[in-house]
Amino acid sequence: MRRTQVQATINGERVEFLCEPRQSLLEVLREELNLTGAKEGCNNGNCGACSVLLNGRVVNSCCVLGVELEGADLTTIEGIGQAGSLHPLQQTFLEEAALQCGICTPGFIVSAKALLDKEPHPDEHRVRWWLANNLCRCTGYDKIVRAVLKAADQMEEVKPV
Amino acid sequence: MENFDYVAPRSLAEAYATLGNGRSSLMLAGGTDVIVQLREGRKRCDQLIDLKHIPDLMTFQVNSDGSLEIGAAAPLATLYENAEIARRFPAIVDAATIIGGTQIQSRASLGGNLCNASPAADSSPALMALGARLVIGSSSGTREIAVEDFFVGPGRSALQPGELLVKIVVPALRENAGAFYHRFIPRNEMDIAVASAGVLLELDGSGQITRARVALGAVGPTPIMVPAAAQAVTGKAANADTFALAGAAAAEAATPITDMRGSIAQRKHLASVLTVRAFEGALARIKGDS
Amino acid sequence: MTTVDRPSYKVIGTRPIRPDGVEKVTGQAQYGADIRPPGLVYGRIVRSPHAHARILSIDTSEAEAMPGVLAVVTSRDLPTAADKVEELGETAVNLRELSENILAHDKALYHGHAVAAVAATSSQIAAEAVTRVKVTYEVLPPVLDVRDAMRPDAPLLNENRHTKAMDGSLSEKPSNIASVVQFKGGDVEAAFAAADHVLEREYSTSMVHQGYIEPHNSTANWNSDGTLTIWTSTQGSFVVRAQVAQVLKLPVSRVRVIPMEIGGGFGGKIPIYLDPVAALLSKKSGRPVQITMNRTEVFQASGPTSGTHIKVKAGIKDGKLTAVQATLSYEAGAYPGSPVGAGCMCMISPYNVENFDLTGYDVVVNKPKTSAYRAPGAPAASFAIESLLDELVKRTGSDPLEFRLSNSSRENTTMVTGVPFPRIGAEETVRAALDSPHYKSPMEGPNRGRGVASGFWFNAGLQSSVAVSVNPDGTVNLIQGSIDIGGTRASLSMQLAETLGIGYDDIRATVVDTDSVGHNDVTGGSRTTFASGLAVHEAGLDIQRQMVQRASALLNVPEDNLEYVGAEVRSKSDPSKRISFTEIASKSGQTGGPIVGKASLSARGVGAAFGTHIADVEVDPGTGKVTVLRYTAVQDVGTAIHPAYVEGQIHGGVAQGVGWAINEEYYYDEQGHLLNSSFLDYRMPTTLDLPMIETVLVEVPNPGHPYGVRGVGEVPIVPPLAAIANAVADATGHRFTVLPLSPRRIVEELYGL
Amino acid sequence: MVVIIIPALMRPYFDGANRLEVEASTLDAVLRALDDRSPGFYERLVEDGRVRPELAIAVNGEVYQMALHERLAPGTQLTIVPAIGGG
Repeated sequence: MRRTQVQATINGERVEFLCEPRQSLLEVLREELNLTGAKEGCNNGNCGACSVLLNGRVVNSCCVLGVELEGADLTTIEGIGQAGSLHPLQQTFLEEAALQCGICTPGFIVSAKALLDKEPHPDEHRVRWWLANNLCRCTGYDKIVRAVLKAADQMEEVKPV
Repeated sequence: MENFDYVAPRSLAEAYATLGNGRSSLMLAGGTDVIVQLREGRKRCDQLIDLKHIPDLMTFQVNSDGSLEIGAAAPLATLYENAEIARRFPAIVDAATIIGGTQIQSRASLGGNLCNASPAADSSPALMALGARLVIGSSSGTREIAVEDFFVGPGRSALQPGELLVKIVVPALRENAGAFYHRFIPRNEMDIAVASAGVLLELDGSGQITRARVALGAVGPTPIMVPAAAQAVTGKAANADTFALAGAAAAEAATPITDMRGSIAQRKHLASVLTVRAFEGALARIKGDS
Repeated sequence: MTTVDRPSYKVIGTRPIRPDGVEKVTGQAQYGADIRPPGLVYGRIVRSPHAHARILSIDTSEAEAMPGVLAVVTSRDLPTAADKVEELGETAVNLRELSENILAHDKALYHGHAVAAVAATSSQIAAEAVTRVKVTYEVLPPVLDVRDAMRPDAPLLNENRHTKAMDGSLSEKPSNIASVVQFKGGDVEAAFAAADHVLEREYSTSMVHQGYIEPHNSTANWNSDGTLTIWTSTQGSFVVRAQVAQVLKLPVSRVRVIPMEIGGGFGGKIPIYLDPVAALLSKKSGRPVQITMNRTEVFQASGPTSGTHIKVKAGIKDGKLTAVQATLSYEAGAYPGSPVGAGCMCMISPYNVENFDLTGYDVVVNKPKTSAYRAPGAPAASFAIESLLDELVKRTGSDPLEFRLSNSSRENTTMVTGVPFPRIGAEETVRAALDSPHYKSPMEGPNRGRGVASGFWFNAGLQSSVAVSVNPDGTVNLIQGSIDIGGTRASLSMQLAETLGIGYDDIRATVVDTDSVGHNDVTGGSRTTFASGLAVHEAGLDIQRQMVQRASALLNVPEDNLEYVGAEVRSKSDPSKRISFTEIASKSGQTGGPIVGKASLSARGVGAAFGTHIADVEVDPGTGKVTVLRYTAVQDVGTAIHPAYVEGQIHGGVAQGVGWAINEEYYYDEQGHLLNSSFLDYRMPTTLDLPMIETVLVEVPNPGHPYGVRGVGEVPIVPPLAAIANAVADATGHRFTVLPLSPRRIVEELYGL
Repeated sequence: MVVIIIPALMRPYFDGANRLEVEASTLDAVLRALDDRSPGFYERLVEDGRVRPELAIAVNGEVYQMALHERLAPGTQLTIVPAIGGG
């Protein structure tokens, strides 16, 4: 089996791993690197549960090959916040009850982070447009959209004037 | 998925050399189609050539004559985030912002969308209406063809072995001209076009239509130009009655199939509705209403 | 929020953060596919490409010879299952049919039916090995639609199946109609004859899927001591254990099921599909085996809910709904068991109707065996009756909500089963809908319309066990065996905190495996907050009693002079003699040992749920696309323990109902191939397809629960189908009777295409 | 005395009666009493020592897995209904 050596920065750390060219980034994260926060919901780019930030842009990791990571900078849900130092989005998802089963939650938080990193003041429609590639079947999106808008407000408040 | 080699050339020359090495190749730009096709066994290859490390394919520029050159693998998001493209070529933004969702647009490219050669691809009717041309390269040089001549059948393009799509050249819109692309999908995101229409509209000073181009998607084995719809409106006033003529011609020209995404009757009906609305959208752009 | 007779609570009604929340927002929570035992290998299922075919032979030799392939199994590896029915928790299962659905024996009955399975050292090799298992089929004509399947000349799925009546008698001729039920009261013919308005219509709905985002998965390890460990995503770990033990003929005590976090279920993760297969592969390979379905497999071969055909006739006299007659035919899928009985029983429950005659047919077709889906059977029945009533009431000139108010079921109204309702909040939901800002707002603009509909669901009780241990520092561990699918660790902790008078944060709730707590039925039927809540309350009372005993020794006050109030025990006669919960806890070692409260029960006192919804839509006259402009869901929730998650349940039910109404459907070709088995083409609502969903929580406490809890999760999916259809009728002037109200159907009907 | 409501499809066994009163303190005893009035009825409802799984017995309006030998309070109302599954 031909395995390629790949070097990348994942969640701020230099990482080296071996993978086959046919392995998706999602497979590599889950099966090789034990980063299981990105979830497989559809494996063809239609649900967003496997969202990660590749060089700052949100992508479906099921539609990226592991070998494409060479030299890249990757952020997964595991790199966004931890207990005790949650990202504002993680905090507002909890406060607003924006998750029920929680399987889509990492994808939503990663995707929403990409939005807020780029546009600190999205309106409701913009949030919905941005998150339209993330499916949730439990919440009807109501509380998710509210949590993202609330996080945007909070991040604005804590910014130095 | 069957295994394959991954190759990431750094220049076009290197890419052409790899293409010519006798092994079966597929191109990897955004990967949002090809990776899924490989996984599902719908395509196979000996080598997958990653085009994203070739600078020529990843950039775009507005030329001094106002035309736009887009590297075939440039991600859609980089296009629609560009203020100049948004101002000068809103019809490209129309297409680029609806191909997949945010995650897809971070990676997918116009070139990839064209080369996948789906009859329902969103970029095709938009670029066809705009009169875009494609620059195709190989180790023996380059050739240029009109976008509408690029599609041979469902999933099949005019690319020959050893060739790859290098860039898309979109001519500048004239004064008093506007273009508009839209599609119909049952949801508001995450669907393949049931039918789609792209329109270019040019008016003279009195508001008469001097030229039009009409392209339809998902109503035949390839996206199609509808010259009859353009002829039906040329020389007439840009109003609802005129646009209805184009709509009727579009429905007439459509040769759709019935599948899980739509029926023949629905698609012919939509060809008319979407063509009329695309004209209205183009007219609104000329008037500066949107 | 409308609140009726609600006591004041300290914790109940607040909105604390759920105990499992941080793990879930940081990606640390372990779902079924996240578990990686050492030595893990990967399993994959070989599936039938045909909807109906006899399996002539299966040649596994080529697959077995592949490097990296460790095991291949077929139905020959399953013990022979008896053709008998077992009660396994909430629903009964025919073991033989269960076994055949897990791995087809002699016939494949639907596209995607499992036929064999492989295990290999990587998921890539397993996927390749699947293509090397050679199955020879004799392809048979499929039957795909419920009405076609009921015709006397229809191809039979099972030549030995006869229609079973409620009294157990069987039809003479074999049939695809597996069973028939009937509910009858009064005299419908006389009532129709006397009615002012009578209308009859036929309605159809398509097979739809629950659409949970997490695919089914199972990881099994056949241990060297002959015991079996299974890690899986399920709504009921004990039901998985019971079914696996039955199918594999193992003693129940030798099977341990460890429930992982579950990524949605809605009823679809009650049956077992993968667990026995992973177990057999593990037994053969000597390695832990993980199988995960891909999305296509989930659509093809898990358990969606029935497509239906419903004929219904209703009569109104002097503004009263006097008679309803209906025939409901539900697709069961490949094996019997559609929810048609529940459909019949729910259909007219919102109304006080004297004369009724409802007949239900459970019909097998060459589609996957249906399983439960949120209020199983009720949404389609409700779509039919609520659409018909909308049309009928318009003829009387009444307001549709005023009509519902004057015909509403109330306490002591008799259901079609002959049983009277206890205290219910049906009319309260209608009244709140009438009073809502939404209903009072004008409906303006072209191509726009408003629709309303009501709905009912029973809710379930069933069995729950919990254990509560008090730690020396005064904190508490709540051990639950019912699966937490969307916040029950929070809702149970809150009820325990209320019972014990302690803080919510002092309680840590954990869902444990089947070896670690008594039996719990599935998290389904909207039962867990209610029934496990009852168990938690009882366990809390058990702790109160023990606290009083311990305090008696510590305070030197007789027990009968002590009472448990707040988080302390104090003397009734001398309130200065008191001792706190924490202090008693800290001294438990000196007063008799650990304090552990327990409760195991079969819950009684279920409170039924009613909802009334209002939908505003706009229909694009050119494309037929329906846009939901505004949506309000009013529901009697008993007591909202954690209002945010109650709202969330309502939001989710509405979202699924709107999807069912507008775009979702199983799309088969004539050969019975499922063509839209992806999230791209099975069109569930995205963020852009729904507005914010307004909720009105009406609280009519359930007298059968100490805190008034009613199940809330299921009923919100019942009204949306008709609410949307009625709104579309209002917007277009055209009555659509077939779901989904897809743009295709709307333009084709509106323009006669 | 326990009241049992007979579903439409079973009324022919009891001369069309839709409710019957019997003196019994368990479901098993109720069904045996019905069997006395309509011989063979018990076997129609009970299989392998339990109520046929396609059926359920509602006790005072509440549908649950009614065990044959659980005690019934006097005045209990029983109803034979199809089994229901929840999501």
